Amino acid sequence: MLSYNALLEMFRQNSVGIPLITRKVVLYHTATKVAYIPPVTSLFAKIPILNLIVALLFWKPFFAVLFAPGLVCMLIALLPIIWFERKVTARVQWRYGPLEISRDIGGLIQPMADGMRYFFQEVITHREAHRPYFLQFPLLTFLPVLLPILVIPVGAIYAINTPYSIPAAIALISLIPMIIVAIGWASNSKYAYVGSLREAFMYFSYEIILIVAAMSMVILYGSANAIEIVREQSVVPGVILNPVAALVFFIAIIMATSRFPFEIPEADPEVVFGPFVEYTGIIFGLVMTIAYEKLYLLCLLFSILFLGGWNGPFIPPLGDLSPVLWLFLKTFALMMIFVFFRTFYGRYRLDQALKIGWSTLMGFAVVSLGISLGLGVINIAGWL
Amino acid sequence: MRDVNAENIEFLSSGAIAPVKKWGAKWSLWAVHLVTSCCGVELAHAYASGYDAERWGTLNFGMMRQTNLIIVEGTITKKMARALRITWEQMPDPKFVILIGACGIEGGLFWNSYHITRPWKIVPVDYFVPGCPPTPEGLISAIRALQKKIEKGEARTTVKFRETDLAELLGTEAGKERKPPKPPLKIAEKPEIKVEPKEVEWELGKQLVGKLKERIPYAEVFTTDVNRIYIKTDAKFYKKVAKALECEGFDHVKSINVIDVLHENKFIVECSVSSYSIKEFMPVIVTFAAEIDRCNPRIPSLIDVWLSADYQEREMHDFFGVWFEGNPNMGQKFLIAPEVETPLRKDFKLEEPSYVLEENK
Amino acid sequence: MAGVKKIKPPSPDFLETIKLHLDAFGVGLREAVKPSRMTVQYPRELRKRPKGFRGMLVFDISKCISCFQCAFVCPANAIHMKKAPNGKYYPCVDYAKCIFCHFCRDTCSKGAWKTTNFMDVAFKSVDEMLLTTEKLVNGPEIPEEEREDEYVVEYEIRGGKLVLKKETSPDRIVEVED
Amino acid sequence: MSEMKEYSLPVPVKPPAEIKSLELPVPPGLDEKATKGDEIVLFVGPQHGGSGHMRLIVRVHGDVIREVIPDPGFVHRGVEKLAENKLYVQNIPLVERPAIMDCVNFSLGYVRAIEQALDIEVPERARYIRTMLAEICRIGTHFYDAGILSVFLGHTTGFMWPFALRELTCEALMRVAGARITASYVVPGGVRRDVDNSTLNYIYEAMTYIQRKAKDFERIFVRNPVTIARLKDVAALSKKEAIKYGIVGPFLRACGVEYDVRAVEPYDAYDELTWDIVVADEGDSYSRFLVRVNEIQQSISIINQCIKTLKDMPQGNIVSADVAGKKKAKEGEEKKGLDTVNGAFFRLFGRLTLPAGEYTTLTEAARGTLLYTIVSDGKSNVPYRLRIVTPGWYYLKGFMESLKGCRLADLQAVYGSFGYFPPEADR
Repeated sequence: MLSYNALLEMFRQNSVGIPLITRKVVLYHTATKVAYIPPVTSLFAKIPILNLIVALLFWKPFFAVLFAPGLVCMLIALLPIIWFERKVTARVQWRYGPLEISRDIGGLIQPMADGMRYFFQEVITHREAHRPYFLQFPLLTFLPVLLPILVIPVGAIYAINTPYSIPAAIALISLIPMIIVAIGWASNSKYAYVGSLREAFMYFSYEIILIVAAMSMVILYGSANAIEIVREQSVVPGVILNPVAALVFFIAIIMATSRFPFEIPEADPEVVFGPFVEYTGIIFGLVMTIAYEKLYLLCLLFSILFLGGWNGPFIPPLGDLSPVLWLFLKTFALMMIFVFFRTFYGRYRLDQALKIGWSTLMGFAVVSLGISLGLGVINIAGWL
Repeated sequence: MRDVNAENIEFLSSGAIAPVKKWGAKWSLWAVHLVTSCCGVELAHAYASGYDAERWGTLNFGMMRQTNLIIVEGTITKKMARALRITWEQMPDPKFVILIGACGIEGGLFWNSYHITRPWKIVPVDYFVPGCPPTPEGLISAIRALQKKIEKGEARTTVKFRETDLAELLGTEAGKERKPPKPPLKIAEKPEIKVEPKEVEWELGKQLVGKLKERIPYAEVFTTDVNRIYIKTDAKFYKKVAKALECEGFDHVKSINVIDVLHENKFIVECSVSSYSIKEFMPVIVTFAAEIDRCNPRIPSLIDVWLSADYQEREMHDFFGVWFEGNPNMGQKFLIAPEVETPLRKDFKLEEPSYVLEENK
Repeated sequence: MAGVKKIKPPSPDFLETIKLHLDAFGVGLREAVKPSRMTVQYPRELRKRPKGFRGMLVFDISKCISCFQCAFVCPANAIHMKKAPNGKYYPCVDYAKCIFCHFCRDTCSKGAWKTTNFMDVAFKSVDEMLLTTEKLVNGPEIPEEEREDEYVVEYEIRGGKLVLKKETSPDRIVEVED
Repeated sequence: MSEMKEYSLPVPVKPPAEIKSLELPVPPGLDEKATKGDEIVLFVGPQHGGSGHMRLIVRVHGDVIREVIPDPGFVHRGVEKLAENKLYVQNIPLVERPAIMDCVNFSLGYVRAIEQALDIEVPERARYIRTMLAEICRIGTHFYDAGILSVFLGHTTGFMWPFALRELTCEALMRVAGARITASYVVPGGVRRDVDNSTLNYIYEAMTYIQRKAKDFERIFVRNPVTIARLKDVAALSKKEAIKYGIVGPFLRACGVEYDVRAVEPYDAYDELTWDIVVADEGDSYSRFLVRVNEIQQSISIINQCIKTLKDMPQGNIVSADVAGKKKAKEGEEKKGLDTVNGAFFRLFGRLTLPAGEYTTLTEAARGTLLYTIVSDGKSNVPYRLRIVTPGWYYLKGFMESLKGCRLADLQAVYGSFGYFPPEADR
């Protein structure tokens, strides 16, 4: 039985260090007068229960899931990326995009207005739907979205440090399509049925190459632990070591997150948002963000595997948050590239996407595996 | 009918978080993709680069379940009316309707058509935009007006019209009484439907007419103009003529037409054919016509000669009730709503135009 | 004289396909960096209407001879004549039907019908759309508090480039033209 | 290997109720057969992200379309009947309405039928203005269709750019005729207004700009590998099939038939201008689209020739003297047409009456052959019967037949490649 103090001590032992808020900050400094702001966390240090909550929040495993790279970072990335997507598309299309809602910041809060509108709209469950599942599955999506965070570390912040973090993350991410297929089944409508079939087919087309590309990097670095992998890339990032794997992984992400040109399961003119056709209101808001959440997760993985993860100049005041910042910036930049594809691509057909996945990309994936094996041999022989 | 418009506004402006609700609804008017007619062109322009209605937070979206605005783009036909109502009912509350285009409001050009409805009697409408089609500016100003309505809770027409007192302007003393003149429409009681031969300078036509006369001696063949040949035949030879023309190289149907001659109690069924495969015949249109009884209008179908006749025959069946024997789809409504019967017959009367404003209006 | 031009759809091989991918990406990127925007930010900016634009009608009652021709020619039957106190008939326009073809304006031999550069109205009810002679004489007026316009924009193409020529917007938006 | 056999599970299924209640034009028993077999019956439209104002009843087997049954008429407004109750001149706006983006071509065909009946000779300037505007509308319609095709393929930029360029053609129409889209500009014997030189300059500049921007559009959409993959070899029709189904216009030319009404039966100024009929052999969706993209170039060339001729011509004389009732010109004196119709519109055209007979004209509208037949009884001042057959109605059969054997996702691609516009087909 853990005592209160032992629990508190356990949280404090393994807490996130951010000098900006856990150390004293010098505000005003002359030779005689020195003004400090006492650390914010120390305010609560003495108050029972509250100090436990604060300690829990800063406890690394909890912090990882809830703040970085978990839920909060995801939301911070999502709102601007949806706005950015609409803005950059509009820019390429010779127009402005969302603007008038807040002219000074270019309509940045437009996604929030849409969210508010969704929130207060009626939720319709149609007669044919499998009612309990129809409402449960959208909420269940948080499970496969947050589970991979457990094994994705950022610098020293991680929930579970495992030597199998990359395979585990990919395995957990691949739960998302199952939820989508289940959503399509629960909707019990023809278009939802066609849409979830498409989702299932797309899953087959990208999953193998995604795994092969990731594994080729694992072979190259000689470890499946994300922390090891990032350390290996301290000089040369993975994208230079094995560009083919990066390319394959990149395209697999497009397929996995149904971005253009592989936006096939939700194809609006063909199957009217496929699995999500019957959803209304805030539940639709939930299911529509699945693709963006998945994009965020896979971009995290891409940054870790190919872009040197959280490597970057250390910023002392941020402490443990400095790697978080670098990883977040890389991830966000990647997401911006992915959403840009909407501006100049249409969508492929399902059978074409399958063909691309199974022939061209599979070939590239095997080549990337070969490159990794070759580099690995050179590395072991000590020629590098 | 309950006032859904008022209920929507009431829902949005009630409760402690009313400002948030109103703000969300105001800046996120997503229009459902329900193209109903040709005003869709200007709707597309309003959302495209030229005007970019997306600036105002409105977006044209595919599916009814995720939207809160219907922009009715013009005509709602009797067939479309149910689709409009279903779409509206499937949309989650609170929802709004903007109606653009004269066709949707009072019918516009089609005010007395047999196939259109008044959409504002089917769904509750928030704003009406005139024009045929309205300009994209008109649509955007309706969206702006709707946003203001959500915010303030009351609808307001964007423009004011000041009334002038005519009595003051013109004086009340009655001058000479002006009687409304005779309306211009002049429709003959006993119309004369005839097609007469016309001699024209057209070498190919003379050859063709000669050839056809030889092939179908039972029919009357003559030219009516350059590139136009007319064949008068009988219903029992109708298909024979068609086969003969097919042998000559006429490979597709240009038009199948029925003329209703009410006072003579007959239908004239005409079929115009032309050719794509023979270059000289490309501009030539050969029309062959047969008269049939108006009470039991039956004529052989031509779909086994020219497949391109199929939909036109079904259309004529809808319009006139002519039964094309051999077409498998007879007896089924194709183009028009089930409740309309043979609208193009001359005894199917439309509402007459009026030129003087009635007092009750 | 018409000739014949035969075209052949492209069938790119692998390398060409990659080139085409990059080409499309290049155009997209160029526009993202330097967009050729052409949006008229209505209602902040108004689009300039050319002369003879077929907008809402204004009626000059002093010129009307009550000849009924405008009502007769109207294809939508939107013009009805209404008896005025002086015994003459004057037209009313039903904007619920009007298709803005301006056959009435071309018909009027006395020039009683005038056009404006304005037709962007949103009515809140169908009944309001019937403009009787009393309302037609004055034409539409935009309440000052509803106005959001700052500029009037005109499309102009100069040297192969589309320029949105901006002018400060006038005091009165609705301009009547003979 | 032995042939694969299909099995359907004996699951008790109930055919969906909507098939009966909607009174669809389907063969009886379609619902039972499909639900019990291995097929799904999908309703595409009228409220569907990828359909216009029509319903397509699609029988799908796996991902392959077995059959598509059209259910048109959602925008059927009874133009043919209404025309019998309106004056000849009142029908000009009416006949435009089926395809308002192609308004000049549509009114042109109708007006030419009247001119043919009354034997009116159109002044040269009016002929050139008509030709120029008809081609502007053709460009606008082709851009419209390209935009719809793009959005059906998910390419939103490909939708926005053509509509942005259409904004320029709308501006041109607005400067010439006064309305952005529905011009109602062509009248028997000429046109309603004259065009001044500054407008002509604008149109010339706009065409140059469109030509330049169309190149970008080509790079981002037309030659985009995704577009090529989606459209090439999809729903191909052979020349023989195309003729059998009676396809028209650019879609017929994409199948290798050199048929263009502007060439085989030239009207207005077309035989005085130099231009090419664009033809392709493949007959698939991509060539149907590419033919129209190339026609835009041809139209621009025609417009530029018209502008050149019009600038050299003196202003005025835009309505034929035949209409103005100046038939009896003095000997040796040239008949002078009218410079304007202002103030005399109803007097000139209001009570037109055609001699008894039947008058048929063909016009090459943007989407293909457009046929008007006016039957007149010689006494009424309304048509006794007006038969309109629009391009959409002609190629609907071919459109439906070409879909057989395509994949479900191809439905929208083929729809877009035909540029099917339901109001036009339904009238």
